[in-house]
Amino acid sequence: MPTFVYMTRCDGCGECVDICPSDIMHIDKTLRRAYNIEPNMCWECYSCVKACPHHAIDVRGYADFAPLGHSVRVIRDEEKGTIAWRIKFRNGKKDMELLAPITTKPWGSATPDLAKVPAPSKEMRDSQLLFNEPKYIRMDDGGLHTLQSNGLEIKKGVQY
Amino acid sequence: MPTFVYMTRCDGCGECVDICPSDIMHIDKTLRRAYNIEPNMCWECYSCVKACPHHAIDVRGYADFAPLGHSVRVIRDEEKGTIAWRIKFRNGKKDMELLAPITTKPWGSATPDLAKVPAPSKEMRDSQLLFNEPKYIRMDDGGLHTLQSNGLEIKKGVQY
Amino acid sequence: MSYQTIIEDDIDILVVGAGLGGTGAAFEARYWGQDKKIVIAEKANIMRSGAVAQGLYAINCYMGTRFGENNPEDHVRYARIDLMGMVREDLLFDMARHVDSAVHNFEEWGLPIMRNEKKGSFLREGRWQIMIHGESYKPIVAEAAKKSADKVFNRICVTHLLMDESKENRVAGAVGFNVRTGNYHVFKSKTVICGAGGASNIFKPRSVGEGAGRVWYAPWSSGSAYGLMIQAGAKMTQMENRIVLARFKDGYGPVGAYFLHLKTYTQNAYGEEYESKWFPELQKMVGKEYLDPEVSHRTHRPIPTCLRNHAIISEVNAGRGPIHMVTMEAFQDPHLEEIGWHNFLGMTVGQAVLWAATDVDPKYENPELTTSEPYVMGSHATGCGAWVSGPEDVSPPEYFWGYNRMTTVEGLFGAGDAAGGTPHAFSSGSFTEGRLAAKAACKYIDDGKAAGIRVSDAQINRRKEEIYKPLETYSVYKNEVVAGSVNPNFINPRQGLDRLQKLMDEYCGGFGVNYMTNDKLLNIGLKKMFILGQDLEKVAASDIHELLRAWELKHRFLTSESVFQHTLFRKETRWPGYYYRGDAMKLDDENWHVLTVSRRDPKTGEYTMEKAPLYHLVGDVEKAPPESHH
Amino acid sequence: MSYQTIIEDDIDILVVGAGLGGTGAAFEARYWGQDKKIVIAEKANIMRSGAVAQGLYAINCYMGTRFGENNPEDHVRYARIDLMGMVREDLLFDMARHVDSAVHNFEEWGLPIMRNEKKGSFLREGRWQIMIHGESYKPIVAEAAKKSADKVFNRICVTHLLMDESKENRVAGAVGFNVRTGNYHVFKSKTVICGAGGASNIFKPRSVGEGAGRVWYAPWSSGSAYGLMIQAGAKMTQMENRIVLARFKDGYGPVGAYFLHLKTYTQNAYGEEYESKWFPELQKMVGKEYLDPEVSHRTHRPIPTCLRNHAIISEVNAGRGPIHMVTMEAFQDPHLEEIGWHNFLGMTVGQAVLWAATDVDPKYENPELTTSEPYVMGSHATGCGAWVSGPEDVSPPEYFWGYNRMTTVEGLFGAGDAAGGTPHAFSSGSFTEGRLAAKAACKYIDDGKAAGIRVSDAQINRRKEEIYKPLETYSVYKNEVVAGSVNPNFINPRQGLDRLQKLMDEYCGGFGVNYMTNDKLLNIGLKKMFILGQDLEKVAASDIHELLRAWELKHRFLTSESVFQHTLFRKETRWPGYYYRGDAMKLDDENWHVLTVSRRDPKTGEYTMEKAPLYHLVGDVEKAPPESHH
Ligand SMILES: Cc1cc2c(cc1C)N(S(=O)(=O)O)[C@@H]1C(=O)NC(=O)N=C1N2C[C@H](O)[C@H](O)[C@H](O)COP(=O)(O)OP(=O)(O)OC[C@H]1O[C@@H](n2cnc3c(N)ncnc32)[C@H](O)[C@@H]1O
Ligand SMILES: Cc1cc2c(cc1C)N(S(=O)(=O)O)[C@@H]1C(=O)NC(=O)N=C1N2C[C@H](O)[C@H](O)[C@H](O)COP(=O)(O)OP(=O)(O)OC[C@H]1O[C@@H](n2cnc3c(N)ncnc32)[C@H](O)[C@@H]1O
Ligand SMILES: Nc1ncnc2c1ncn2[C@@H]1O[C@H](COP(=O)(O)O)[C@@H](O)[C@H]1O
Ligand SMILES: Nc1ncnc2c1ncn2[C@@H]1O[C@H](COP(=O)(O)O)[C@@H](O)[C@H]1O
Ligand SMILES: Nc1ncnc2c1ncn2[C@@H]1O[C@H](COP(=O)(O)O)[C@@H](O)[C@H]1O
Ligand code: SF4
Ligand code: SF4
Ligand code: SF4
Ligand code: SF4
Ligand code: NA
Repeated sequence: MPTFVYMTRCDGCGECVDICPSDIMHIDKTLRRAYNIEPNMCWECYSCVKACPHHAIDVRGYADFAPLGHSVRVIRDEEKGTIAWRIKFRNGKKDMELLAPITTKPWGSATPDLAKVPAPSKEMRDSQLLFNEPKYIRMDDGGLHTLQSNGLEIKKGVQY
Repeated sequence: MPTFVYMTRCDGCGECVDICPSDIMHIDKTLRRAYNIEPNMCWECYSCVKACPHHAIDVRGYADFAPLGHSVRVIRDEEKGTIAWRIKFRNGKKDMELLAPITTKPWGSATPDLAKVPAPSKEMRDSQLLFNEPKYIRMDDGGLHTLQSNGLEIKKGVQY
Repeated sequence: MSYQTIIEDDIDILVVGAGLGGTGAAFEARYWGQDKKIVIAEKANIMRSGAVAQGLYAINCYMGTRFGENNPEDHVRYARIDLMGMVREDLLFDMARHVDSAVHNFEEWGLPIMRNEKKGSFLREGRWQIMIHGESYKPIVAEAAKKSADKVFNRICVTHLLMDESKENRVAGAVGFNVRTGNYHVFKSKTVICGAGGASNIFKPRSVGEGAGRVWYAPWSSGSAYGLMIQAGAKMTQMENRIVLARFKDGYGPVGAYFLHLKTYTQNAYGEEYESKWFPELQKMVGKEYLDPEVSHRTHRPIPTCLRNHAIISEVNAGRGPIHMVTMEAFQDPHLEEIGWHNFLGMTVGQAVLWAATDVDPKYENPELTTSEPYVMGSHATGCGAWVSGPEDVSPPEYFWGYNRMTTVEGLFGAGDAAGGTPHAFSSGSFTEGRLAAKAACKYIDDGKAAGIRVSDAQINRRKEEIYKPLETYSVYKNEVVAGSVNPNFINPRQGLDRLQKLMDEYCGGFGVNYMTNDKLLNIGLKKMFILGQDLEKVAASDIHELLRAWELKHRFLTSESVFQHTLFRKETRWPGYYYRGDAMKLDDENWHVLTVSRRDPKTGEYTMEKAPLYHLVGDVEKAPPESHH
Repeated sequence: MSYQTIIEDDIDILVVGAGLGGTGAAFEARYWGQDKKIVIAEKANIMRSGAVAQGLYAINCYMGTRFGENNPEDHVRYARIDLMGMVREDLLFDMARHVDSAVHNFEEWGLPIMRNEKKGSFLREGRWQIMIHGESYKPIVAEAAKKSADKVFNRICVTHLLMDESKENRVAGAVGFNVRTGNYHVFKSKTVICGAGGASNIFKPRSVGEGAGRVWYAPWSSGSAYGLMIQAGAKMTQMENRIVLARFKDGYGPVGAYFLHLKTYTQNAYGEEYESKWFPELQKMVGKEYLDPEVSHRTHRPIPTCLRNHAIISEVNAGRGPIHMVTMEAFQDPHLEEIGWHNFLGMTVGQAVLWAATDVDPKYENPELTTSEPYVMGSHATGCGAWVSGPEDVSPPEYFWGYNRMTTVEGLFGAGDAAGGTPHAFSSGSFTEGRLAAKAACKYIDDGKAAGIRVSDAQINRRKEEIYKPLETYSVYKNEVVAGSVNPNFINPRQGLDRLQKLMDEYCGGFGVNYMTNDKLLNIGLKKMFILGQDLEKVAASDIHELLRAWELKHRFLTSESVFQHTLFRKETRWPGYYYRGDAMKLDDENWHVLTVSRRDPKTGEYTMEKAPLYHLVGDVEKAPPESHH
């Protein structure tokens, strides 16, 4: 399902070019609009589709196994924190709308700035702990799991 | 081993376009010279190579299995009635020249004009014979082979 | 769509596709129809068109009756066992009794045939094959055809046959377009001899990318013979009998001369003979009647080609590949070494290129073999093609309806790959079949069978619209998207071909699934074919060249659908090594000692399948086996 | 070649490739190196780069120690049996004891993780997997990394690591070019954490044409992690351990949620259970220690992924394909049906597109499964990657050289797919490995190990020339021919990739040969690889985009060569269902209960192979198997 770009919707803003992980959305020099320069390297990841402010990009299933006449469209909304899909079957018998959350927090608000958290102590540095540990590791069992804490031994060779 | 055309040798005469069985030698509109428009439909049949009056066409092995650096060149000469090949290995260790006849007669001289040979008799028409038969069929055995002449019978079903 | 319509009228014999069969037909037609109008419509240029475009280094069907070598019935026996019994022996016998005269004509026209200096006979490669310097095989036979024809239309891709509107099921000519000018060509003709050849590129090839051109059969073998005839409602036979070739890896250079003349042989990766190991089990699968290595060893009975494939496939699957051709012995003889190279230069130059590119010198290294993707054709060790009438003096009633090599559509004849049930015809036999068809076509006309043919302008215009639709589709929709090859409204011919090949490979027994299929896979595949058929209505062509590819694709599609239907119908594994029906892994003579015959209803597209009886004309054992011929 | 050289100096931590491993590294580095200079060099845009670009619907590695679900050692045991014993248990244990904290961080950042309402714990898909609404998984972790990094260089294709010239075998940064501007970027750094990911597109894909993009792992997974590290002389481990995935046919949609959460199951074309049938014979091949269906039935011990593949492959080869996933039962529940679709939309949209296009409604039809072409990566059910040091408190001496996740090149660390011997890390484990590497890298610097690094202009300039050579090659030779893609002086990146894939498929056990190889095939393949390596010196790029493809190809090539060497070295069939060594069709614990370790000499290109001891840290049987988790 490589992407294609509707001529009348694209304004050449370049958002798709900016995001495509495969570097295959390029701006046509003459038309000043985007298109997929290498469909056989398109993963149908929809990154560009989701990013296009004009909904100018759509996909049609890979010609070597997907017949024409289907549709899978999407609206991703960071403000609402949702993604809305619509799947239409080729034979018209199925038309599904599916909605999912993409985040539980206002977009981008909840990642910490580690330059500003209290610096780790020497003890922590010498331990096996990482940031925010032991917060989420089950400490009531006696600290970070180690060979010793878990009664383990490491042995060489065939051991089943 | 799809074909390619050396820029400096081609004069755009179109002989290759005229002969290619795959319809893939085309003249570039701007350069007015020939090139292979669809290498993955090239059979490396050398028809164009043999036909080019300027030896402007060469081949390089299909990139998906043939390394670069070899050469198989040819000169076909209808007047001499010969074809001369030269095969050079990639590693330079083998360099072969091979010559073969392409005809035993002055080119094009020996095919009959059947509009002008004596018309077949009614008897011939009613027989199973073709033109120039029984000339080359072994008649001393009693005419064209038939079931009867060869003591054969045709039987239905499983017969080993 | 400003293309002109060019009508060629009053044709008696229209030859569609002038390969080996078509040139034979055009040539011979003039003899029996000295006043008749004979026209050739050819997709490429007849001087280098068809499977023999680059030449051949051997003529693989020659009896040598003149030199006392073989009788036609010997060849029938050979072809029959090689095809596991499933052949039209009437057609084979007929071809075999005439084939030598074709070969002797070729020699007269200048084709350099090698001689056995001692015997004075032609130099044998094997029992049936003779060696030639055949680089110009095709131009030589084309010259002959050209002299016989009133007109040769090169670069006409014939897309459809015209049908008579006054009598059901009678042919009336053909239509197509000129691949250079784009013009629409209408050929109104009393008879049509279809020589449009077999089909490559139907199953996914082992090669990828650029190398996809390096198919065994020519990439331009578009299955048009089948596509045209199926579309017209002609019955087809043995379309399940696709062929898999054991060939030099990647280059697909032929092995016949190596095996038979150079006396090279194969071994597995570990230098071991492997073939015999697989035979006991295989014998259980197919029966002793078809595989009896001991008898084969003692007599001239060959081990069927498919069964030799089976041994290769099995050995490779068992992890002891690659299979090597042992050339290092033969190639120590400089004369044999030269023959080994000439053999490729004469018919598969690409193999020479490949060895040069990969530094494979077969004198010091045993090259690899492989088994190819399957091909659909009817003149090598396989007999796909139209269900045609045999000759009056040989054929039983079920095989005879008046005119030799006439299909079940009146006035429509087939030769070479187009004619079914006649394997091992090869180049010479195909040419011969063309000649037989031409004589019969003249007779058909002379008998008044073509009287009163009517073709309406409506039919002509409907076809025209159909033909150019891919160009129309392209121009209507191309600007909906910015650029590139992805469009929601159409597919291009390459995309369609990719889909077809993948589908055939996966569901119909291609190399990618070890040639395995079964009823379930076939039924899924047929469903997908149905949808692909609908998408082919939306195939788009950006120019005339792509229009050519579009129609080739449509012909390949029709061929493939027929292969599917036939493969599903024959519920047995008749040719292990060509393909396997996983749900019926044995040869089953009780139910399937028959020929399969299909018809696609041109109006509905529905298939009807039937079994046709198998007639045998010779016993299993030769009366007086001739001496060794090499 | 008028591209600017842009030098970024004084970097402490350079993260090459910010996928899941790289974002984990960049994020965590800031904590342990609050004053350090942390820089990301990323080929694409970190917001949507790497394997998780389109999202994930599950986090496949989560212990749930917080909810009393699993202990790290349980996961070690799981990964070990799944990989037929061949894992780095020190690394696995270390990853497992930290992974939960990564997941809980994700939740804190806004990643919607589903909850088991009853238990209050995360909703389990299977014992190790939890379900998420992960469409924005990648942008969320990228935000975290971005906040930690001093600079993020998007669209830098890193081509080589820089090496210190004052001390042998010490890293000094990396170089690459900007895929937009073409500029040459030099990153001088004390440490490099390589998170450049695994490799798709190394073996010939089942798909053809356009569909070649529909690989399981992302098409942009260019094996750069391996290419960069191998080139620098880092030791690699388990590179033979490529993975074959059982997936929904064509779309390659994941099956985990279907099997584990939706409780769908498989059957053959005839509706039969087929798996158990193949186990007795398979048990003889691998030993009861690795396959004991009875024990697996009774306990939590899984049937190894490769062995499940083996059953599919065998059943299909036996002619009873296709294998179907029985969805028709589960999908009657509308809630489960919705999950089934969401599962694709969250991580493999193409599968949804395919079903919509082919009218496959899994509620009324059981879709087909297939086994994929092989992939080379190190975080799914496979452990390819660099030979890295383990953590101080767990690793035995052979596995420990001072800094966690440091490769055998000083200052060069690996995480995620880059680190070998740690399968079943998945997204969360890869992120965790990045964190571990970052902490260790900070320590390495703080310990003064990076002192006195020297990089000459000569090194920088030599790499620059090397990097742009494909553009140069193109401009020198393009006008020698009229037009088109065929040139006698160079190949383009696609042509090179086609060659590589075909070669890997045919000689190294791809799908096209049923995953079969042997010593002979591998040795032939290596010869062909050597020549391909020479041709890659002649790869040409017509523009910057093609230059990107050229370098991806070179990285894939280096990865592939390593796979060849490793596969040849391990003379046993350790993972039937991933690949078979035809010359050693059994698992051989006597000789091969070891990890394979290779090093490519950066100067000569020669490979050295060695066996490394295998240490186990947990017994085979769980002490107190937890309750069922679904
Ligand atoms: C490709 C190939 C073929 C052979 C071999 C090796 C190789 C590598 N070998 S070995 O393997 O054993 O080595 C042989 C050999 O050595 N000796 C031999 O006698 N025959 C061999 N063949 C087989 C013969 O070639 C074959 O039997 C005959 O050519 C069959 O003759 P025919 O059925 O006429 O097919 P054709 O391909 O020659 O001609 C078809 C023509 O139709 C044209 N055409 C097609 N579609 C058309 C359309 N839509 N409209 C108009 N024209 C349209 C074509 O252009 C062509 O002219
Ligand atoms: C593709 C895919 C992956 C998964 C799954 C399904 C599918 C369809 N499944 S399921 O199958 O089980 O369904 C998983 C799942 O559901 N749950 C899960 O946790 N993980 C799954 N994975 C696995 C994980 O994704 C995987 O384990 C991790 O992503 C591995 O992380 P890492 O090793 O960091 O690789 P990466 O691909 O994320 O990142 C690589 C980065 O490097 C960049 N890069 C590459 N080359 C570079 C170069 N030369 N220069 C500069 N940068 C350069 C890349 O752009 C990228 O950013
Ligand atoms: N129900 C829907 N769910 C998800 N996306 C939709 C839906 N309807 C429309 N879209 C998106 O909205 C954009 C405009 O849609 P349309 O107007 O249908 O072309 C397209 O990019 C679609 O992706
Ligand atoms: N091993 C073999 N034994 C007998 N006949 C063969 C063998 N190989 C090829 N032939 C025949 O030689 C001719 C050319 O073969 P090929 O080159 O394989 O198409 C055909 O008639 C084949 O049937
Ligand atoms: N049949 C199965 N039995 C056990 N675990 C499975 C099965 N299928 C998938 N998994 C696991 O589920 C997760 C996701 O699987 P997949 O979607 O196949 O990548 C991985 O952890 C797999 O190992
Ligand atoms: S993001 Fe949309 S509008 Fe912008 S260039 Fe791409 S396709 Fe055009
Ligand atoms: S779908 Fe993904 S790979 Fe394809 S063009 Fe869009 S962003 Fe690129
Ligand atoms: S035949 Fe030769 S000179 Fe003439 S157009 Fe072709 S390549 Fe050019
Ligand atoms: S080698 Fe043959 S197929 Fe290829 S371009 Fe020349 S004539 Fe055409
Ligand atoms: Na790993």
